[in-house]
Amino acid sequence: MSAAFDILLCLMILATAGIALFVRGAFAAIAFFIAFGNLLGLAWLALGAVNVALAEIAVGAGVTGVALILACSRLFELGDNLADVRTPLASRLGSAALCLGFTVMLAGVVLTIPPGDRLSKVVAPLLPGLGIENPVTGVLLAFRGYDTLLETFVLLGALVAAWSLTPDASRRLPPTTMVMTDPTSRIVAEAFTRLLAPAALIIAAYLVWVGSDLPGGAFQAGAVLAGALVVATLGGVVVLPRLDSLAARIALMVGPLTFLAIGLAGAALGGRFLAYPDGLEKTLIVTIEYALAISIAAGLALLAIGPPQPMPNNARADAR
Amino acid sequence: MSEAFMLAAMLVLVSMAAALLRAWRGPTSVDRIMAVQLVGTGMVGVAVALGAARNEAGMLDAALVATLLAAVAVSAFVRRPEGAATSHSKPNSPSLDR
Amino acid sequence: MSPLDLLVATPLGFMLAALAFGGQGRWLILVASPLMMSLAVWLVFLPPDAAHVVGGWDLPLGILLRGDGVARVFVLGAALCAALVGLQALYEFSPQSGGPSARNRGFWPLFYLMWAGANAGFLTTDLFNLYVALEMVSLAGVGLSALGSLQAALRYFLFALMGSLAYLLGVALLFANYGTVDITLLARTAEADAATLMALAVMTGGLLVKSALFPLHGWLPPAHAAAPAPASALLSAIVVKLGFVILMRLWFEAFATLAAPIAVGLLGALGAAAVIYGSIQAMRQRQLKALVAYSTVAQVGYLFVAFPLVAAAPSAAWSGMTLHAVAHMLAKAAMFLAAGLMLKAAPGRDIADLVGLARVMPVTVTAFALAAISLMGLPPSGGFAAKFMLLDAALDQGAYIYAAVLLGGGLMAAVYLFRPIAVAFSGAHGRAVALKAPLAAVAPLALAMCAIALGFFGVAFAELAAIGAPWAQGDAIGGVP
Amino acid sequence: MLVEGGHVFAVTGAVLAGLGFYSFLVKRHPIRQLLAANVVGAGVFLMLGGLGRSPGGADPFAQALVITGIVIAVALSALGAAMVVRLAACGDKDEAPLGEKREGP
Repeated sequence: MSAAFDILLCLMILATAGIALFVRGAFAAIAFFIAFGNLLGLAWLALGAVNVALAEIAVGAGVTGVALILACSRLFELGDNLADVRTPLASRLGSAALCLGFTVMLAGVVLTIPPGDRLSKVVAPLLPGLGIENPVTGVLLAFRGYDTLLETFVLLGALVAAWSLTPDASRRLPPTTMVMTDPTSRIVAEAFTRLLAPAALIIAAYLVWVGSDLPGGAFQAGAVLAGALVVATLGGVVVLPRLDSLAARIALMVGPLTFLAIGLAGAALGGRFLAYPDGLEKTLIVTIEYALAISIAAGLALLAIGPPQPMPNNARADAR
Repeated sequence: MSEAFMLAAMLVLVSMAAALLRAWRGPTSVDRIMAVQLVGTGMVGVAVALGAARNEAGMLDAALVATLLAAVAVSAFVRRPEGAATSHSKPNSPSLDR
Repeated sequence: MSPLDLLVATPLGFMLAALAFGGQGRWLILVASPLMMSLAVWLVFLPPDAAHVVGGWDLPLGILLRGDGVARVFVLGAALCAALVGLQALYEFSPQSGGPSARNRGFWPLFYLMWAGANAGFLTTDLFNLYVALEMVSLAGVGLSALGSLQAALRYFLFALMGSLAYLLGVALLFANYGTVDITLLARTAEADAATLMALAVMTGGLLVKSALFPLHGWLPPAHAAAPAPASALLSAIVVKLGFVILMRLWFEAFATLAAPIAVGLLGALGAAAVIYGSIQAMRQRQLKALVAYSTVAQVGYLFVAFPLVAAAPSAAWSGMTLHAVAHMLAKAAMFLAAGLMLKAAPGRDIADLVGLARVMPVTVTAFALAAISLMGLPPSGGFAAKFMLLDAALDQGAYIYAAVLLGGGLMAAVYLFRPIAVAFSGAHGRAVALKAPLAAVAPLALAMCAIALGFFGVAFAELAAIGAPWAQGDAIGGVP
Repeated sequence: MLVEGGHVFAVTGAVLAGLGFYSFLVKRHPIRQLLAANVVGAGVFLMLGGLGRSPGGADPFAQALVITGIVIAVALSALGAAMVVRLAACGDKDEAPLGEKREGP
């Protein structure tokens, strides 16, 4: 039964991906991309990787989907109808042959590798020393904390790069100019956000807290919070701060700064960079995770909503 | 018992496939949004069933998160830029069809 | 505390500080430049076996940082470039120089992010960590080139994205196959099975995009030509080199035993094609920065021409290859900075607009000419020493075609680089206007002089680059006993 | 046996990578290319996950790599989307590149 479930799930994943990639309409493509993300989340559950499933559901489908939808709406308003320019038949056939060969080879290669859990036997004996039980958190925050540290800076860098695209004039604007068209639906959105926000906050805090022992952690929690922030922003309940405002800077920097400072403190106290002193491992890991969750939430929300858009028809809206 | 939950998960998955078919056929954008929402709901169901089948509480957390975030995408779909001209689409109807 | 950690942690700290200080953050470079330079020098003088795992977590779980010869010379070269380019940017992105402040502010965090990412990449032996470092550098590179042309930046972004994904695909295959992503462990266990070969092929493909080897160079000329001068300098000096260093680590260390002569020969052939194609394109350009950008395409070619030479007999070609990479870093950074200054003074972007410029800004044009000397491979310069070592290795191995490419490439470089210099020195009545900032030419001049000076330290450089080199440890490369 | 050990997911991942790669080559609009890149990324991650599956559970190391990868992917996608929108808004012409700005007369 489980095998049949896996196969059906994989077929559905392939079908949604195919439609998302090749359907004509851009919005339909993104709709299917979101469904694809949901199904991927299920695939991770089926694989027993609940940590990844949480991240995929919240980040992959949620934040990426929102960023793409908003980009498409904005492009429509700018007169770009996302028309599909047909590449010449010969180049399509060539690409198809190339990619078919590549896929067959890759699939063949994948089948030569026996699936198996390679490192959990190495990870497991080290976890008691950290005082945590979730091996994924152990890998992310301790054994490969260096990767995670650098990755938080990638997130920050993407945000800076996105914001440095905006001309000075619209930098004064808050980062969203997207609202609901219909006043009634706006009331619904507001009420909904008031219900959602506290729930999201509680779930995020819970995910960080259980993250040291059960699936969860800073990224998942941050993504949940970001999702709530996005809904609240789109509903007009919250106005996200500008990137150069004090609030945004503090929220964005608290995570990377805490992580970096604790890493350097470990080195200064005679250990190694990013080594946790004996006995303090869990405390420090949870501290870093809470700080990271805040920064990730702020970063993902700002990225999903995008930098302020100077809309060409803003003037017309003012005149109305 | 776990087989029964697996069967349930499978059935929900099949219903999700039906929703996907609807999302593909359209014909209107509202159909598509609702169908994608149905896929999201189905995901919650499958996650719960899988969690029960495998006896893993973490999967319920995944279902919880999925429920919480189900509204994120749809609330982005129904958004228009502030002051947007409505020449491209009828008012109040998100333009999925293009 | 070890420079292996601090070389990454320090620029990250500066990135946060630059964000925190906003508009005033640009002055941080005055602290960052000397600090990073001293860290890089400290790295050079570490004991030869300097290496440690981050946080004390052993392989295969942890991440090994290692200061081998390659890391030392590239970190030092990158530090020199970034420190001087940063000082130049202090002028370029000052509020007085005009330009939107959002862009001026965006430069600094991305600059430090790139510096940290480059150092992280040079120092790590972990392939997944290299992926993260690669993304840091590419992201910063995209952000910086977007300060110039958004169109070119978007194209670069999409190229870079696919390159990273191909690389990541290889990392995934290797992890699934061996249960480790560490180069030193892979070097011991790697076998020539299907998964490994596929992984090596896709990773190489992805990294060739990142290092802009012909015919995957399409993103480079528009992005480099359109970006602000300090950004182009960093793109040519650092971004392209990181992809190359990872390729070196893959082909000569992790999979040294699998590097089949045919595959290495293919890279060499692509390199030779890049030298010829890039040089011809550079000759055809009318705009100065486009010429300099195509020169990068040609110069990257030399690095890959060296691949078969290193595979056949590493000791001589290895120092030539690394020296060429570092000399190009310095000379090209100098040239882009000088070109940026020249274009500010000239009435247009074309080479023809440079008429009479040598009279107006002699120091800047001198810097440009000195950098050109190193790029052409004229003595005495780093470029000359590098080309001499490579040529020596090629003739030794009887690889006459590569020797001809090396010589011909130098000749063509002389042709295309002489053109702007000749124009700048010609004509007494150009329409050029002198810049009000006489100190602005200091950074390009210093970089160009470093590139020249490198020629006098060829032997010392070769010894430094050979520290911990894979071929020096008794294992032969490329199946040569 | 093919079905038992996660190969199903790994092969699905491989096909996703191929599909995404093809779409990237034949679609010209940058938003569609962004979508394609995301699908390739998802395929790579799924390969990593599928090959890390064992009866006892999933490889924690592979899971951590995937989570890191997902966060990087979302950061880059959002940046890409912002760039596409900005490009459409200004047509790449509204502001002269900084490097070429001339000093006052």
